[in-house]
Order: sequence, then structure tokens, then C-alpha cells
Amino acid sequence: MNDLREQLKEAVASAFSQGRVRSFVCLERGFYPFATMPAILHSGSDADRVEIGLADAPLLAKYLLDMPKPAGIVVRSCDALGVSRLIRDRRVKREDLYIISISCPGVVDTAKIPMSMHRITALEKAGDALIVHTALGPTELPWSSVLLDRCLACVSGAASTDADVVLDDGRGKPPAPVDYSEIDEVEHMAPDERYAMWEKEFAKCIRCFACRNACPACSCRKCSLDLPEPEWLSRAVILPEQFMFHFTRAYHVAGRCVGCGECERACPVGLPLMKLNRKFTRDIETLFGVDDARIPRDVEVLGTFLPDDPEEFC
Amino acid sequence: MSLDWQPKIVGFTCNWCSYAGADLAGTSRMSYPASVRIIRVPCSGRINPVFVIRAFQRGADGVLVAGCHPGDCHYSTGNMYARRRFLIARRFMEYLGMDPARLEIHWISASEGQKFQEVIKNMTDRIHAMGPNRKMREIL
Amino acid sequence: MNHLNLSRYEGEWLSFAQTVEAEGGKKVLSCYQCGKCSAGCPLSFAMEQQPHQVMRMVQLGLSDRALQSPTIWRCAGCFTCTTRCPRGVDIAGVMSALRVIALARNVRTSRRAQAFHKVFLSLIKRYGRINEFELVVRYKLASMNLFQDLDLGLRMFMQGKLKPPRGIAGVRQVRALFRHEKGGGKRSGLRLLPGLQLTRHREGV
Amino acid sequence: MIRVGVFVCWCGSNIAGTVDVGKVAEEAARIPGVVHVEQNKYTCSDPGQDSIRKAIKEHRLDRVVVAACSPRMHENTFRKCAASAGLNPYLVEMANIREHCSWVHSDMSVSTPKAVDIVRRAVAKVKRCVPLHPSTIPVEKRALVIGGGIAGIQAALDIAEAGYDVTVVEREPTIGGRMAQLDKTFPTLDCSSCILTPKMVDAASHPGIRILTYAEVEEISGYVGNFEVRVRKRARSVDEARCTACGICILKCPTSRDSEFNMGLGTRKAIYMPFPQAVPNKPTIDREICRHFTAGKCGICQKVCPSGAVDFSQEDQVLTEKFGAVVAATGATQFSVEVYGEYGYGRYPDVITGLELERLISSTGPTDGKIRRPSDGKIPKTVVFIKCVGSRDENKGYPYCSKACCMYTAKHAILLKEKIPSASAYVFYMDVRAGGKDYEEFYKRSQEMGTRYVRGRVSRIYPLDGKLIVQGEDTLLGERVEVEADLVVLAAAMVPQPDAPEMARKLGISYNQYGFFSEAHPKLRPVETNTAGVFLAGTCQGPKDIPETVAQASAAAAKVISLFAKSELSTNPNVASVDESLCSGCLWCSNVCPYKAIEEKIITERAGKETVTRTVASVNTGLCQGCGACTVACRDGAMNLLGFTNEQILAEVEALCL
Amino acid sequence: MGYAYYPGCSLHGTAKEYDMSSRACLDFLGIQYRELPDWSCCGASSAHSVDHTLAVSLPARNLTLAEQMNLPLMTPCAACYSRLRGAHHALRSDPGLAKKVLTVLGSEYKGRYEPLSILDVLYQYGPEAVGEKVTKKLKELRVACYYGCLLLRPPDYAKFDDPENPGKMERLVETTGASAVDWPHRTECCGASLSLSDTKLVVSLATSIVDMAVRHGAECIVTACPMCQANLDMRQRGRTKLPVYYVTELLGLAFGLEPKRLGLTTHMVNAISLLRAKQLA
Repeated sequence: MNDLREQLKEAVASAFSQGRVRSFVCLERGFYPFATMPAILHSGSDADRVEIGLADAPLLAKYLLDMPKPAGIVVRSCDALGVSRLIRDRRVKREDLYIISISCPGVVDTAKIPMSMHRITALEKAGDALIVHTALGPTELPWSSVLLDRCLACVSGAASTDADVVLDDGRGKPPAPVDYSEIDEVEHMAPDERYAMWEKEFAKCIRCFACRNACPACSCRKCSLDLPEPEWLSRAVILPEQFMFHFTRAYHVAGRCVGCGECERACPVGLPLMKLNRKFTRDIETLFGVDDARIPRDVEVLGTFLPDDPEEFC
Repeated sequence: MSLDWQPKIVGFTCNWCSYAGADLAGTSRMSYPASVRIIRVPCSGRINPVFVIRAFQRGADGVLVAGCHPGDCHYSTGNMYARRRFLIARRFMEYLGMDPARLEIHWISASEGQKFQEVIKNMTDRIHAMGPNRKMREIL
Repeated sequence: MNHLNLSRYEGEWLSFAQTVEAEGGKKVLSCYQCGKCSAGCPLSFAMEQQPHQVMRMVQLGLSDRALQSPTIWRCAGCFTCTTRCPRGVDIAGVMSALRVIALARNVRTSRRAQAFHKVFLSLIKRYGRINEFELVVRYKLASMNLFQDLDLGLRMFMQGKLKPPRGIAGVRQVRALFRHEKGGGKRSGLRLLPGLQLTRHREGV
Repeated sequence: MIRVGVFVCWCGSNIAGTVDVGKVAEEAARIPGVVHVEQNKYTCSDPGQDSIRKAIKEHRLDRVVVAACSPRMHENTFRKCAASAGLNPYLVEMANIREHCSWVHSDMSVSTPKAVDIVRRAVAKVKRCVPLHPSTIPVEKRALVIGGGIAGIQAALDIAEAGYDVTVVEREPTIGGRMAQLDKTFPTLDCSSCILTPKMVDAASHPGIRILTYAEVEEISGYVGNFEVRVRKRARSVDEARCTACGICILKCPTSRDSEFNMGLGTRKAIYMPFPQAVPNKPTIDREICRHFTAGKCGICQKVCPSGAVDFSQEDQVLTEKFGAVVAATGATQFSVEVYGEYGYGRYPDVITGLELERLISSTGPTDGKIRRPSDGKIPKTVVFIKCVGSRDENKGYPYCSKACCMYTAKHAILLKEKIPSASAYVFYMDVRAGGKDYEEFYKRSQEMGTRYVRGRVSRIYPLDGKLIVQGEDTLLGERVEVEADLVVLAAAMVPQPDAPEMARKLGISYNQYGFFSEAHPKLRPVETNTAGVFLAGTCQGPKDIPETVAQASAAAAKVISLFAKSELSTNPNVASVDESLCSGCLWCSNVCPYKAIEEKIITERAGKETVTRTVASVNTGLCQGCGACTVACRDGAMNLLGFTNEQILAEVEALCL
Repeated sequence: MGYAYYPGCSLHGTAKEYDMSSRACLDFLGIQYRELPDWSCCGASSAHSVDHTLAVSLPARNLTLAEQMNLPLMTPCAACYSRLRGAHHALRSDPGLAKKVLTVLGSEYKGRYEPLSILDVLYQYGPEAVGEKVTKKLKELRVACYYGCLLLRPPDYAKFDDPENPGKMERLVETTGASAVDWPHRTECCGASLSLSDTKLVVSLATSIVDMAVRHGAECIVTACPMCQANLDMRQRGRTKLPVYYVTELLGLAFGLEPKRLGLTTHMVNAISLLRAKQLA
């Protein structure tokens, strides 16, 4: 694991030294010894703050928007999807970016460790298990039971090839099929039952827009929902407006969501937002014969059509 | 709910085909329930699924989206985009719990006055049986 | 002046046509008198009023003329007209509808044809099947035309084609069909000739 | 504060009959922003429009709502009226309380509240209208005529006479179309080729007209004034410059097939000219049956050609050109009567169609103008004409009447008597429709010449001892009748071309359920279509005879000429517009634009201290046709459609749902 | 899989030849069939012309019985074929009537099988296959095929062949080696049930049909309907009389079966003399 971090540090330092970047976004140590948080470096000297990030590593793509260009970024394959999303939405140019791609065995989701965070002293990946070091000694958990949702359906653990520097230690997580059973569950409920469920969920939403800020697909300069005129969304936090917000947000990312789940992780009240996004993703895949709707394409799915699209309206 | 409750249906129709079909139903004096209120847009490609949510929010009991038959669009591709948008939008609204029968999408050409009449009649009967819409709606 | 006063039929103008359509004579009002039905009808040579003229009577609401016309009993139900009608009118259906209404309103014309149908149906009710021997005998009694086809009858008898009647087990179910469709429950008894009333037959065979 | 005027129209009794117009006016007055309400018996009439103009000035109105008929009917009328009173025409909105309300709901207690809702919708929208000014686009002053029949030729001649260039694209090897197949024309019985050929020659020799025969339109894009049309001119395998039309190649060619021009009655060679007076008068090689192309053998025509004009290596030419207007004159064709099993067409050779008889009568036909029975070539003594075969028949054909058959059947009966005086003609008919000038007199002439008109439809035809027994009914006598005929002529219905729907899609116009092109308005705009710049002429728009076709062709030409009279065209101002402050430059809108009207634009702006350049979308108002697909693809809400903005539509939804 | 065989009243009486020859052919070809137990009359000739509910309920009883046996219903008689298909069509397209009829019968009807005529069965077996089974070619027997009405009309439920220009019976007859004559009155009506009540009409119709067949060189007429056979056989008064065979009788002959077993001896117009003249019987 460390040699990957060493290689990464060297690559970041050389990026600065060769003047390829004016800023670099990566992960550094977080508040807990095992946690990491995003860091924007502005000089080669900060290069040793770089961490690989075993647990709770957020998606770094969206930070690129406001960084002075040319900007550098460390990307796992999910970050790569986010970066590709921003490039396809023409919010950043590929030539303004210096991408270092690394392989990724999967990222631990500390919420899935059945123990309160402050008792954990360290985390360590050993083979196919996670060793959780606490004051009372280590306990082992199966690796796949503690991963982030997006890692369970990871596109591919290997380092993305569309990068300036590729650091692949061969321990990338193998790709896994997407599991839509969660969506089927909701679909099998009766309409009123579903409506009651969403009513209960949306009642919790405080409209903090954290989901919008975290999402690489929600990259508009100004969100149309903030406009006073036409008032797509009123400021009142009442139920019909909640439905309006969540319908519009999910519809606007339909066919563009890269499935990273950052919206759900960013939501302070824990709304199951991926249950909304993945409904659109699954429908697009089944209706329009798209094999994996998470992977950005040159022309987005709703920006084109096929003469023999399914015909349900007579 | 009083017996003579009349459902309120907002009808988005495209100017070249379905609006002309509604006109033809008028010129041929075909009577149909007075439940539909028509909004004219240049093309079904102009109809944003968010308008449909806004209609339900403000109290519509049913929404009709009508465009030209695929291939006949005056702007050649407008209804093709509308078809894709509403294929997934309608499924998503059902997913959120909206009764499927409240949103209907039909292709009605300028010479199908009778079809417009039938669509409105069937839609009104179906929604009348379901009663007023309570979901996603501001209760004034 | 003895013009046919159409306004006297004002009341029946549409109602009669609707009764005929309800009884199965589909779309009689859309007939535009092109004559293709009469042209193709195998029996129109023997009809005083041609099929398209009967359609005209229904369209104008001349119910008595239509119901009393012998044409409706000359129709053999071969459906040539319905197959070829350019306006999709079921002329054969109109003819049979008129026969049903004529029977319901006890219009007495074409005694033989009515007698034949009456006897035919009563036999089905009695045995569940038709026995041709009894059919011919009963029809001769009912129509008073006793001496026709005696030679043929004899030859058929010799060839063993006229066997005695044999009922079926499910005859009660067949009778229920008769009772049911006559408006349910009411005893079905068509008075054919004054006085000749088919007595209520014994249950079972 | 926006001052809105609402003008409630009675439309005679069309609206006032089933909508309480007083109540509508009273309710309209209560809508915020409405400062003046007026009722008019006929708002679209001159006094009606005057009262609007007076009210605009008197009450300083800056928005007008006319609650009357459909905007498709009189939106332009009221826009011009407002403009003449100094109000921007695009500040007028119509509330359709006739077609969508009074004509479809008879119960006043139901139709009146709906009418009020419709007015409220219109007021909500009109309050958010902004003054719009149409921009102008150049007009390509060249016309395209599709179809070289009499309609196409007449339209081309009229347009060329007005001094504009015309290109005629004709699918067959020669122009002339359906009329060239006719022998005589009703009601004057003058010979069809005598009046058609001179026009064909005029068209061919007119400097302003370019004729592309054996050519088809493959694709049309663009819009009025700026159509781009791709035409494929199929290879004739004959060099038109060198060929002197001596005809030796046709003589020597060994292979032949049924002649389409003669409706399959005669044959024509692989290298052929459909008829002698063909224009251009050059032969064409039918590559489907020519042995050189199918089997690589023969090539006699090339060997015998004195001027070496035969060129097997000729390729299809595809040319793409710009046109300002298109006239569709693609004509119609004959109903395939095999569907009538009871008439036995196809099984009994002596049952033929009206067009086939026309070829028999015509001197350029297979029998050099002598009427002969196709089965044994004898002179028919008794000929039976059957009308409405395929027309007025929902069961096996089309429910509409084909308009011209009554007259051409009477013509056939007269010509039969002229060519075979001893022949007797029967016509089985339901009605004789002779509504044109001199038509009834022509029908009387046919009767007086002894044609027996039997009123009744034929039920069946069957052969017996060399004769055709025609079973019918004389509904006036009320009796079944039979005729022993030698020849039976079926007056087949006039039906659209089989590829009419496909051509309609290329033209971007709509068509009815049978395939006839749809005109903008059956009474008021018969030769225009809903697509500006595309005009109709002839039977492609519906069944009609030659006088009407020529009249329509000249009308279509007049429309083209008035279009070209203006040097520029004012465009529809309801186009998309970008709010650059909102636009993030993702350009998803340009993907969905059918007219490629959205481009990338680099703008520089100050962001804090530095000046920043970024890309935004920008709309070319000349190309944009205002369909609005881009507004829904735009998530930032930066793209809006003038005249149908997001604000307006949301306001309309709001107004309708209160 | 086999069929439920519905003979119909006349096949147990005056048209017993049709029943005998049909069974003989089916047995010979090895087609399984079982006579529908306790079948009742389909009401042809009268029910549908004077009472529309009865016209559906009478055949419906047989349809439900056959469906319970899970076998498609097959009948030689064209009139029963028309009534059964008419009821099948009505039960499927008019739910109100269906409910009324089926409650009385106390059973439900899903309409899984289309009622078939014996000609349909022979066609499902395959005309070529039938041809191979022919042992005795009926050489130079000139036959006029007569379809009548109810096999072909009305077209919305009688779907045996094209109502205006049928040809299936000709193909079947030609597999036996006989030659089918092209004549016009193949679908003219024979007067059907008017035979008793308006006999002279049927006489004139039958005579004109037979005369037309004679004019086109036919030596005999073949039909697939007991009513047509009876009317043509008994009521023809033309100068030259033509024997009227059932299709199954001719097929039986071609299969080499015994004329007696096919019922050829009990026709009105002598059916054996022509065959003897042609050394076919």
C-alpha cells in the first residue's frame, strides 16, 4: 500500500516541479487517523500531505471547478467517471487537467462498521478482510461488507487509462455487476404505499442542497431552481415543493448520474437519493438499450433518440 | 365528493397536430366532457416534464400531453425527444407514487378530431372514477 | 292526394331503425340505396320488395310495411349482401331483426315460413335435437300443406334416413336456454294460428 | 402596471349560443391587470377590429386578449389589427372559446366556467409577453416543382413567366404525367395530347425552366426561402446531347416488358420512350431488364446507334441545390381493383379499368386507338361501365368520392359510340356527379347518344360462352338485371401515390389518413400547407379533374411568385433566446436542435479582478424555427422560447388550476 | 391431439351418407376424433333467423362441452360450422351476451379453440399428404366444386376461404385425380332452409345451379354441406341430372374404400351409375 502512496507523492511533487499544475486536489489525513479529507495543494512542498485514503474517501471531481487551472487531480475509477462527466458537460477542459490515476481495492464506509468511530484507533486491509484496531484489540470484518455502495458496483478497480500518470499496483477491485433489487422493491409496492414512503422521506429534507453541491453531474453555474422568476421551486419547505425539488433534481441528472452516491453520503438527513437516481438509470438502460448508463457518452441519452424507441403512447 | 364533480385536466397540445385535432373536433361539433383546459405549445418537444409536476402541484387531477405521430412532427424530431423524456418521466412519477392513469401521452394528428374526443372522454371517465388528485398537491 | 305522408311516421323515424339495430341489424341508417345487395341476392327475383327497398322502409320508419313484407321471410340468410355492402350494413342482420320484431309483434304473414321456424324450435326444445321425420310431419300439420314431397319421404324412409326421435340427456339444459332468453321465466308459447296453441309438453321424455 | 384589454367575441351565435358571454366578460373584468372588457358580435369584422383599435388608444392598453376562435384561424388578423393601433403585434393572445369550448360543450353551466378559465389562461400568458420584432432572412429566388404532370408543368410555366428560375423534378423518363395517358378530355372532348404537348414543349424550351427527368427528390432540409434539396438523377444510359432520337436502338432492342405507360396492355423495349411525344424526346434504358446490365451480354443499341449516344457507364448524379419554395405536384394513381374478387379483374381479361380503356382509345396506345377486347382482339358490341369501384366503399375501398369518374365514364361512353357506332353502352351508377361548368350538358349528351344509365351497383360478373354476365339491380325499377357484355370497364378510384406518406415526411407536411397531402385550410388556404414555403397543386392534395388541377397549379405559382416578390422574408420572432448569465456552456441544447441553429460563443466578462472568458450557447435567429426542444434540454433554465417562455407556461398552468 | 366431432342433426338423419363418408375418411387418414357426447342442435336454419340470443346460446352449449374436453370442435356440416363460429365470435366480442348465456349454461368459455370444418381438418392434415394416400385415381372425372354460402360468409367469422374467389375445395378434389371445372356459380345460394316452406324457389335455384355446372362440362357436383347436397340432389329439375357428392365421398372413393360404406347408394340422383361408367366403383 505504501509504495503506491510514495509513487503518488513523487508524481504530485514532480507535477508541481515540472510546472504542469498550479493546484492539485488529493486526499490528506482527516480528523480520525484512518479517515481522509480532500486537500487542495498549491505547491510541490505540500506533496507529502497526500494520502491514499482507505475509508470515506469523497469524490474529488467537483473541486476542479473552482481550482486555478491547470489543475491536477488523483483519480480512482469513480473519480474518473466524475471528471469525464465534467469534461462532457464542458465545465472543465481536458487540457487544463493533469490526471494521476491510481488503482483502488475499494473504499471502506465507516458507517458500515458496527462500532462508534471514536473507539477505532486504526484500520488496516489484510487480504480479503478489514482489521479494525481498537483500544481492546483488533477485530476482523469481511472486506466486502464494509465497502461504500458505489464500490459494490464498481466499474473497475484498475487505474483509469485516460490519465497523464497511471499508478496501478494490480490490487484493483474486480468489476461487479449492478444490483437493482432495491429499485424492484419500491416498484413492487402499491402506488399509495410508495407515495406514503416518499412523503415520509421527503418530509425530512431541509433543502440544504448538499446533494446538489456534492454531485459531479449537477455542475450548472446557477441552478434553475434558485431563480426567483420563473419560480420553478418556491422557498416554502412544504411537501409539494419537496416533490418538485426531488423530481427535478433526479430528472436533471437522469442519464448523467455516474452512480457515485456522493449525494446520499452528503445528505445530512440521510435521504435515499440513490434510490431515485438509479430508477432513472435502470429505466434508461432497459428502455434505450444503453449497456451502462453511468459511463458518460459524447451525446447524452436524452439528447438523442432512435426511430424505433419503445412506443407506449398510441 | 359531489356526484357532478368534474375532473380538471390540463392538456399540453402541440400547435401543428394535436391542437389542430382539437380544433377539428370543434369544427365537427364533437361534444366531449368540459374537463380539459388546453395550453398551446409549438411542439411536444417544448413540454418540460417539470410542467406536469407543476400542474399536479397546483391542483390538476389529470394531465394530457399530446403531440404529432412519430415521423409527422412539423419540426421533424420534436416528438421523438418528447417520447424519450416522457417514457422515463412517467415511470418516475409512478415510482414516486402518482397514479399512472393521471398522466396520459397520446399522438393525435390534425385530421384525428374523433381521436381527440375519445381520448378526453376516456381520460375524464377514468379520472372521475378515481376522484380528485391528493398527491403532490398544495391543499389550499 | 294520396302521397305517403312521411311526417305521420315522424315518431318512428329513428326509433324503429334503432330497434332494428339493437336487434342486430348493424348500421342500417348508413345505407345509401346503391342496390348491390338486391343485385347479388339469389332470391330477389322472388321478392316483391327488393332488399334495398326494405332497408329504405326501415330508414324512413315505415315499420308496418317492413314487418308485413314477405321479403323478410324469403331471405335464406346466405349473407351475400352483408359481405358485399359498400357501407358495411348487415342487411342479412336487418332481415333477421325484422323477423324477430315481426314475431314479437305477432305480425301474421308468410304462414309457412313462420310455421316452419315455430315447429323447428319446438322440436329442439322437446328433444334437444331435430328429428327430421317429426319435423316434416309437424310442419305439414301446422302449414296444412299435407301432400308435398310424399314420394321423397317414402324413398328416404326406405333408405333408413327417417329414424324415430331420440332425446339427449342434457335436454333440460337446452330448455333452460329457451326459457331464459324469452325474457326469463315466462312460459314461452307462440300462438301461431288462432286456437292452435302448442300445449305445454310433459317434462322430460 | 400592465393594462390588459379583453375582447369577448360572440361570433354570431357560434359562441354566444352555448357560452354566457356576458358572464365571461364580467368574470374577465375581475382578473387583476384587466382594465377594459368589451363584447363584440363579430370581433374579426372591420367594425370589430376598429373597436379594438379605438380601445387600445382610449384605454392606453399595452396587452390585448381576444376571446374568440382558434389562433390558427385569426391570430394574424388580430396581430395586424393591434399593430395598426401602434401596439406590438406579439402582445396579443387569443383565448380559444369557440373550437375548444362553445362548439364542444352545449350545457352553458359547464361551458361558461371553462371559457372563463380559458380567458384567465390567456390573460396570465399575455401579461408575460414581451414586444417581439421579426428578423429577416434572405430568399433564394428559385422554385422547385416536384412532379412533371400537368400540375407541375403549369406551375413551372407560371413561375418562370414571372421571371424566376424553376427546376422540375420528374420521376418518369418524361414529363406529361397522368394526362399524357389520356386520349380525350371532358367536357370539351379536345384531344389530351393536343393541349398537353405544346405546354410540355413550352416548359422544355423555356429559358427559366430546368427539367430533371428520371430523377427523384431524396431529401429536403431547411425552411421557407432556404430549402436545401438533394436530388438523385438516375442514369439514363443515353447521352442526351448526342442522341438525335432516331429510334433505331428502340427498333433493334431484343428484350421487352409490359409497358407501364400503357397500363400493362402493350409492351415496350428495354431501351424505350414511354410515348412518341415524350419530352425530353430521348430514350432511356431500363436497367432492370436490359440484358447488358442483367447478364453482361447484348449491347445492340450501342452498336447500332449512329451518333454513339448510348453510354452504359453513365452513373447516377446526385445534386444538392438551394430553393426558396417547393410546389408538390406528385399526382395520384389508380386504385388496384383486384380487391373486388366479385368483378374478377385479373382473372377475366375483358374486365379492364378506365385508364386501360383510355390507352386502348388513344392512337399512341397498343391498339392504335381501336377499341378491341384484350382477350381475343374482337370489336366489343356491348360495353358495360361500372362506376364507384373503390370509391364510396368502406368495405373494400375508400369512403370518399373520386370526383372525376362520373365525367370520364360519360366521356368513354361517348367515345365508344363514335368509334363503334353499333356498340351499346351500359353505365351502372349510383349517382351522376356532374357539377362543373358544362358537365351536366356533357352527361345529357352521353344519355342522348343512347348510353343506357342503369341506377344500381353491380354485384357480380362471371364469364359464360365468351360473354361477361354482369349481374346488377335497377333500383329505380326495383328489379334484378343482367347484361351480357363483351367488355367491362371499371371506373377505379383515384388514390394517393403509394409513397405519398414518405414524400410528405420529406416535405415536412402532414397528410390525411388515406395519404393525400393536408392543405393549410380546406376553404381559405387550399394550395398552401402548414409548412411555410411548401405549396400543393393537383391530385396529390385530393381527387380532382384537370380544370381544377390547372387552376390549383396557377394558384400555387401565384403563392410562390408573391413569396419571391419580397427580397427578404420576415421570420417568425418566436425563437429561442439565451440568458448568458445563466448559461454554463454545456451546449446540450445544440444536440437537440433540428435546425442546427445553436452555436458556441466565447464571451469575456469580469469575475472579480480578472477578466474571464467562457463559452455560452448562442442562437442564430435566422435558422431557429421556434420548436422549443432546446428549452427542455437546458437544465440551467438559460434557454427560453420567446412567445412560449417558461414563465408564461408556468403562469398558464397556474391560471388554469386555480 | 384429435378433434371433438360434431355431426349435427341432419348427419344423423337424411344426410347420413356425409356422416358415414366423413368417419371413413378420418379413420382412413388416422385422424383421431371423438363424437361430442350429448351434443345438442346448433339451431341452424331457425334459431339465428328468428332469435338472436338463442342463436348464440344453442351452439354455445356445444362449444363449452368441447372446451371442457380440451379438444377443438370439428363439424362436416357447413351450417353448424357457421353457427358454431358465429357463437364463438359473439361470446368473445360481446361480454354482456356471453355472461347471460354462460350463466344459464353454468360454465365459462375462454374460446381457446376456433371451431373447424372437416375441410379445415383435411387442410391441417395437408392436401399433398391426402394426395399420397390416394390409391385409385378418379381419372377424367369432371367435378364442379360447389361451396354454397355458410363456409365462406359472413367473412367476419366464416373464414374457410376467400368469399368471392375460393379455391381450396378444388385443390382438395384435384388431389384425388379428378379435374375441377372452372364455373361461375360456386358460391351462389341454394335456398337452404326454404326447401320445405318455399319449395318452388329452391327448385328454380337448384336447377339453375346444376344447369350452369352442366354448361361448363361438369359430370357431377361436389359440396361440403348437407343442406346444399339435399337441395341440389332432391330439387334439381334440369334436362341433364348431375349426381351430387360430398367431398368426403369422393375422397373415400379415391382412398379405395367401398362405395356402400361411403353411403353412395342412398342418393336421390343415382350416384353409382356415373362411377360405374368411369370404372371407379
